[in-house]
Amino acid sequence: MADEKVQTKLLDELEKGPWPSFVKEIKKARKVSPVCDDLLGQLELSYEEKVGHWKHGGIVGVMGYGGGVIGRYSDLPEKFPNVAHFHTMRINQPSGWFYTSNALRTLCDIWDRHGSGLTNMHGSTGDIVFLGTKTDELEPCFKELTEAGFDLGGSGSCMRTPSACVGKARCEWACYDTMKMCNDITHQYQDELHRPPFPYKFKFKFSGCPNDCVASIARADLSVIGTWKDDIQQNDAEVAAYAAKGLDVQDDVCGRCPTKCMKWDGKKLTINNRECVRCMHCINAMPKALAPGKERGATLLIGAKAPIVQGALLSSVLVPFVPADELMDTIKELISRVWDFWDEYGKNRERVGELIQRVGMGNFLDAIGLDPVPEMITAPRDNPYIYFKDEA
Amino acid sequence: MADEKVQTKLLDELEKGPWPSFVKEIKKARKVSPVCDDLLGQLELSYEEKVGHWKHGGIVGVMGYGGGVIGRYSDLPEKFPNVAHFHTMRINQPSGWFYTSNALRTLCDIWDRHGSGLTNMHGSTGDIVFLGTKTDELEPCFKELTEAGFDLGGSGSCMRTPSACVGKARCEWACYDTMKMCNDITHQYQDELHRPPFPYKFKFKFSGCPNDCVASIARADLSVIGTWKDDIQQNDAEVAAYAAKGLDVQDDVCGRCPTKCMKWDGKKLTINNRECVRCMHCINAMPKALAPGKERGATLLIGAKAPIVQGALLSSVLVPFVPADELMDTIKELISRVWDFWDEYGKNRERVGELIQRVGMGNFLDAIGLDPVPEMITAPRDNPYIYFKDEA
Amino acid sequence: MAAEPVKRITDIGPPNFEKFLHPVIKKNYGLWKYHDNLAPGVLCHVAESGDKIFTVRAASPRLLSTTTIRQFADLAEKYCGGYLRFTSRNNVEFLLDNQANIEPLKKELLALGFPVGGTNNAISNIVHTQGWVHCHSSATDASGIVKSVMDALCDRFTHEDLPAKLRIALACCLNMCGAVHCSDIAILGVHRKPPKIKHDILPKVCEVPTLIASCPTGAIRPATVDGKQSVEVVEEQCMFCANCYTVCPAMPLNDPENDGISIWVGGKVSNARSAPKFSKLAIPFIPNEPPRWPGVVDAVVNIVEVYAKNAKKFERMGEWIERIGWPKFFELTGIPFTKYHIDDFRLAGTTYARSTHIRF
Amino acid sequence: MAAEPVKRITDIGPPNFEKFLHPVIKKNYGLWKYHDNLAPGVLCHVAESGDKIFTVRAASPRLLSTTTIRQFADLAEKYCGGYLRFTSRNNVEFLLDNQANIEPLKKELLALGFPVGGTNNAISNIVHTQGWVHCHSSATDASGIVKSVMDALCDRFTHEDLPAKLRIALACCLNMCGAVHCSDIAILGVHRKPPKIKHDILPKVCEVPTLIASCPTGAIRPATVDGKQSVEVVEEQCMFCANCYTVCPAMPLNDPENDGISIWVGGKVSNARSAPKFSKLAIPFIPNEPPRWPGVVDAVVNIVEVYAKNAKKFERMGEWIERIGWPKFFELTGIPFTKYHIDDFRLAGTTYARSTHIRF
Ligand code: SRM
Ligand code: SRM
Ligand code: SRM
Ligand code: SRM
Ligand code: SF4
Ligand code: SF4
Ligand code: SF4
Ligand code: SF4
Ligand code: SF4
Ligand code: SF4
Ligand code: SF4
Ligand code: SF4
Repeated sequence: MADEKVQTKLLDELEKGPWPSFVKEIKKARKVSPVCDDLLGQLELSYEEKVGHWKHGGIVGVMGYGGGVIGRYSDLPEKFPNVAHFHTMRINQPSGWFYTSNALRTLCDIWDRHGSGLTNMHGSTGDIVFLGTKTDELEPCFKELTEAGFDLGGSGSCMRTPSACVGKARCEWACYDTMKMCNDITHQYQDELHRPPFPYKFKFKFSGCPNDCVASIARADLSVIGTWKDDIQQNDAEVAAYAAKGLDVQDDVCGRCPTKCMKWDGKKLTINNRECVRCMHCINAMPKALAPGKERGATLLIGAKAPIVQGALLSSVLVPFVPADELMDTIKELISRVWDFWDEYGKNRERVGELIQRVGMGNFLDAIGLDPVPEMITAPRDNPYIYFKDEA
Repeated sequence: MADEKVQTKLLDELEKGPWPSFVKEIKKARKVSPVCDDLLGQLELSYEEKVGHWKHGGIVGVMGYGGGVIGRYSDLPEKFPNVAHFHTMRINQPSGWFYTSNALRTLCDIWDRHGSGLTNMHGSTGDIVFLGTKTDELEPCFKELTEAGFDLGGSGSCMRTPSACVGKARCEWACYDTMKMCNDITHQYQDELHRPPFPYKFKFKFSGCPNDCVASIARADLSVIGTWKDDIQQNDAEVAAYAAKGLDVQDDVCGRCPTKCMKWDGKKLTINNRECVRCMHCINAMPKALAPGKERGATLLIGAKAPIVQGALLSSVLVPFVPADELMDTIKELISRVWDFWDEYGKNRERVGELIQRVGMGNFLDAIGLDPVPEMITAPRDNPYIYFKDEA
Repeated sequence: MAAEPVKRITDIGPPNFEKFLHPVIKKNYGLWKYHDNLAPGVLCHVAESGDKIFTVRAASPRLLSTTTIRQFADLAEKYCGGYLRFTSRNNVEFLLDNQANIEPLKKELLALGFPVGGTNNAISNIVHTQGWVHCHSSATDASGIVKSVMDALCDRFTHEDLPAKLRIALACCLNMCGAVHCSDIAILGVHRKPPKIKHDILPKVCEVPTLIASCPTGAIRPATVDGKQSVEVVEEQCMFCANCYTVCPAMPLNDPENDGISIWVGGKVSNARSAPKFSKLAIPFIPNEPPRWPGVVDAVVNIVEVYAKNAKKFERMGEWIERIGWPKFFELTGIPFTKYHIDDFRLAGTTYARSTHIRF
Repeated sequence: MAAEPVKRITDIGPPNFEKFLHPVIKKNYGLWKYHDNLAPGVLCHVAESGDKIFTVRAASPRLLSTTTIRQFADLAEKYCGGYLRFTSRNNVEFLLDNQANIEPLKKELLALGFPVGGTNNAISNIVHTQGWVHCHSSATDASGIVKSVMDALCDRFTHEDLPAKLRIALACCLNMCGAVHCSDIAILGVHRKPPKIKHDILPKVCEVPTLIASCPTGAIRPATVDGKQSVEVVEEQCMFCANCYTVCPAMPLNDPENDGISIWVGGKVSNARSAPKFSKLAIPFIPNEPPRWPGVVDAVVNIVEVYAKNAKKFERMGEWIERIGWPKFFELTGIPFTKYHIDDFRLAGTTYARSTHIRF
């Protein structure tokens, strides 16, 4: 039903208002591809019936890859034949989502030739999402993409497309080079990205400091979050300038420090750096006056995931501090041990965070050969159920 | 082996030092009863061998009661015949552990006639513990006790001996009459105390204020903790006097208030009572200057217990506030519903706190007919697994 | 055939980001000193060298046509030497070395319908998912709700006057593709009816043992229906998570009248001040009300406004609620507290109030 | 026979406390105004009426002979009109209306070997349990350890110069009869070997299904041994809780060389300042060393002294540790951190450090 004049009475309501409209976007793409009409038609129907009209996925992909494409089929193929197939392709974004206008045009041109003309910039894992194409367009589209220097991202039980905050490219607080690390790790593990080898998905996210602008602690199986070991860099004149401009240094900076390790006497700020937990608050509040220390690196945390099945997890501390220049080697070394253990002991559809909960952090550390340190926990056990071993 | 000259080389070490010695106590009781020699003998053996010598209990008691006596037998009856039986009797203490010298003497006389002459003043549930007698002394001892106005406490799957802090008898902070409440509840439920009717034990403890001097929140299935609803009573002159005497009102009082709802300008203390969580700290720090408000009552909390089996529990809020004069009726009404539900649904050896965890607080509240209020929780659920019911 | 695989390019990974960096960024990479917020949506980063890079951030519906992407490319060429990026919350950022270009660029963006803002203590873009546009699993739409909510909150995007950052996320089912579980406000699609089992296709399309194992509450049991091997669901044990549907297409939960939306509040990701937190249930259920979703919009706006009025400076939603206490949150927002708010899953006991710290 | 039950007195409950109250207490019941700490172990409560009641608190070994109780009665008669009480931590309190009697009473108490103290910021009596004196279940003794530890800490009982109250408790097995799970310092008897099953008596004395159900980790399985129905224990799954032994005498865990003591810290009961807290593992294992238990004594004294030196005023053990962080606690006390400290039971995940808040 490639009818240009598809009725979208309900969806039209979503063209109103100040926020940019996805309905307008779909309508704009009509001139690229007739599938947009059927998409609008089916979506309008969903809006009328209050129910989706997509079928449970099917396995489609490009040759030799086990992921990167999400198969999708309409449950009303007769009514909306152009979206009978409506697969998405996940294209691995460049680190930090930086582009030139040329690169974007190249992507647009490829997609106009092979797909709906609709995208997500970007998917929540970080990929460029090409939204909607047919099975037989996958391979030709992939060919053009790789020729233009782009490759697919992940889906299924593989390493998923890593992502990174803007980091050193435009942020004064980056404690290691997030974008390079993201790029290098992605290249390092191309096989794991494209050919699902694991019990389930595995995500990396790289944030340059504890502000965690890619939400890595909530959404990555391995969260790499920049931090520092020495003292906060402090410029007293600039502190005074903030105070002069009206910042309430006592209440809004010192008063909100989680460890209350700062003192402000009205003139001079004193930080007890041994008590500081590197939360970033004071630095965020006075970016001209304070900055992370010079001995920089990252904390490695493991195991975040969404709630299905046993409840959501945030990542937890695996290595409190790795100096920036040892980061790549340390991650490579550790991740191979983690993946080995997970491969061997992980159940089907068990994320690494769930595995750790199941076998216990202590056993997990034994298995990957890491010494326990108190930084890994908020408090020691409060139950007396200790599995004493003979060595004890 | 009633040898007066039993060798206690190791135990003798425990007669040294400034702290009162339990070994001296046992030796003092030798003149009361020969069992003390065998007790010393067996204990010395335990000290040599580093292992206890008591057998797993057996059911003994007084006629018509299902509890109040803990059966105990030596595993070396030939060697220590006088402690072949060595049962303890739990005698229900008077509220607040108040005695006259006469009452104590009466108890001592009875126990010297029927037992070892050894006691615990008191057991950790609160009972007077008569430590060590033979099966055939139980009934005569019980007879003398009841004639003297004393009765047994609890053991087994019954209501256990309730206990109370000193409360209004000697504490200015008591927000309800703990000792009377303890006494009245104990008398109210004599049957439940003496004839185990439940899936497991059930403990009441009564504290007059949030300082919780009987550890009720950690050790009682129903914890009744005094609190108040209106403003803290404040005497500004006395606050100033504390400051003058050197108390750092800013750091040590205001600075340690959990909600930071107090302001001290060097002269006047201002409390934002709507933010106050009745923690007692400021009152504890300045007892002459501050006191709980006048609208007094208690918070009811439910479910504390030791770790076996699923981990220790602290009691959790069941009713945020019950005015002091409604307390007895409210407890009676609620407890009958709680016990009914527990009787019906509790598994064998399942404390009420564990039952609530198993069925869910929401269902438990439904069952006992109490409306959910946000004071019952520290935060709403963070998992999306909601058992929607049709009424929703 | 034999030659094919050799020529085919695979496993090249993403293009190296370096070739997409603005020259000022390349030169000052890792050498930034501080930044300033020049206006809502406008940042200025200053390098040790004294160089400056200006950023103009504009809203994006995320679902973008190639037409619009080319418009962004045009603007980048006109004002930014062709350099631009997208953010982790799907906004588009134009990178300028010439401060004078900021205003003209902003003007063109606004004319094209792309508000500038989202920085500092604004409400930034809503991180969201596919909904009825692409996913089979959704209990609600995604883009339409986002559009409706952000229409109502657009001023909060173009102004930075909230007490702190406020992050909203949406996921259309419990799989939660997005940071929904750690957002200041999370909008989450939920089912309320157990799977309607398609006994006819089930044995063909699903492995029964895997299906049974998939249920976190053990609600699924083997059963023989019309002589065929299938399963049954113990309805009282089902909490509508749809994990069974994820592993087995014969277990759909969709239900037009019973699907809808729940609202969660107080989560955060950053380590600033307090540790990261999960979002907690505020409103268990709002019906699906396309096309403009008034129930959800009102609920979100109400929470935002109550927060804006009551929180102190630098207090994120969750930090504010922890300060005032959840009873007060329910009181101030007028949201009713129900038994659904009380956790009954695996860690439920850890949320029971185990102290007498109560405000009256 | 028929007459017997009528005459027999039962269910009379405890005597009413009122008849044991000092006249000054009776008169001012519920009318107290404030209190003063006159000296360690000496309290003065002042009533609205101006009346005063003085309290002298003395240490007790809890295990008391009737001889000693009669001595207390004598003293009470001599100085207190016969009125005395015991506290929730098993100290004895003499109640006086005549301030002049305080010193003579103290002198007599000291002469008899009962130190006066335990009030205010002192270490009060150790709440403890039966140990080898009366319980079959114990992994260690109780009274002997209490005596040894309090000998070493007696000055902390008779002085009030700690930052805050410090409560020590001891339980001789995991049943934890006492507030061990919520104490500033807890001394806990532990086993380290699985039950040694007495197959010969097991079928006679235990119900196998109940026994199997009693194990929290599911380590117990039915087994046939020498043709008889019995059970076996999967040793790797046993964490030595002894719950099986509680329900079945044929499952003893006692083992002279492998039983011993663990030390737990930072718990509290009161709601003052922070909410009540559980004690957390500090030292997984110290061997049983009768008669003077030097390992336990040293460990406890060390923790007390480090706390005394480092905590701020009004900071309980757990509040101090939370302020400085657990890594610092282990560093300052010199206690090694091991994998045993990391929880692996039901709520283990809630103790993993899920933020980057780290001190270096
Ligand atoms: C496209 C995307 C949503 C979006 O609109 O942005 C997406 C879409 C789907 N996700 Fe997701 N997930 C997407 C990011 C996420 C994230 C966020 C992230 O990666 O930062 C999460 C939460 C973090 C995490 O991994 O836990 C996420 C957690 C899930 C889950 C739950 C996994 C879990 O362990 O709890 C599932 C269910 C599953 O894997 O079976 C899932 C499954 C799915 C499936 C494949 C549906 C399914 O059941 O098979 C969805 C396909 C939708 C479609 O038709 O296009 N998706 N998914 C995101 C990927 C785009 C990209 O590559 O950039
Ligand atoms: C005597 C006493 C210890 C003491 O020296 O003070 C004691 C002694 C025993 N307790 Fe207890 N408990 C005593 C107070 C407690 C307390 C503290 C309290 O009541 O405030 C607790 C922790 C709070 C609680 O109830 O959870 C306590 C938690 C246990 C448990 C674990 C119960 C649980 O649900 O986790 C058991 C095991 C059981 O019930 O099977 C237990 C079992 C026992 C047994 C009966 C041993 C057994 O397995 O059968 C002990 C008998 C020892 C003996 O031979 O004399 N005892 N028990 C206390 C009772 C004296 C009294 O009546 O005043
Ligand atoms: C561009 C971006 C990174 C990127 O690689 O794309 C970014 C960039 C900056 N973030 Fe961010 N953050 C970005 C997503 C995030 C996220 C992730 C998210 O929202 O999903 C977080 C965690 C949010 C959370 O906690 O839920 C995040 C938490 C922060 C914080 C901590 C705020 C707090 O008080 O909790 C700061 C510090 C501040 O704002 O004071 C920060 C500060 C900054 C600074 C000021 C850093 C700098 O010096 O350049 C940047 C400008 C912020 C602004 O908007 O005013 N950024 N920032 C992301 C912009 C998203 C957007 O379009 O709005
Ligand atoms: C006599 C006794 C009640 C009784 O009915 O027996 C009692 C009596 C008083 N307590 Fe208590 N408490 C008594 C056990 C407790 C307990 C229970 C326990 O230790 O097992 C607690 C909870 C302990 C915990 O949190 O682990 C307790 C926590 C408090 C607190 C809160 C301390 C804190 O900062 O956490 C106060 C307030 C204070 O001391 O500032 C307090 C204050 C008081 C006051 C000052 C109340 C008053 O105005 O009379 C009494 C004199 C205290 C003193 O020792 O200086 N009482 N007090 C108990 C004496 C036990 C002993 O012999 O040492
Ligand atoms: S995570 Fe830190 S380093 Fe990265 S962009 Fe955000 S503030 Fe900058
Ligand atoms: S970074 Fe955070 S913890 Fe450290 S001094 Fe600043 S506000 Fe305090
Ligand atoms: S709990 Fe409160 S009322 Fe009772 S004795 Fe302790 S301080 Fe006094
Ligand atoms: S009682 Fe506690 S919460 Fe209330 S004002 Fe005093 S210190 Fe603050
Ligand atoms: S949240 Fe659920 S419905 Fe939405 S895209 Fe993810 S899997 Fe699909
Ligand atoms: S929806 Fe979830 S709880 Fe219900 S049957 Fe399916 S898997 Fe089980
Ligand atoms: S703690 Fe254990 S060993 Fe000690 S008295 Fe209680 S049950 Fe017996
Ligand atoms: S000691 Fe505990 S864990 Fe070990 S077998 Fe017995 S009940 Fe199970």
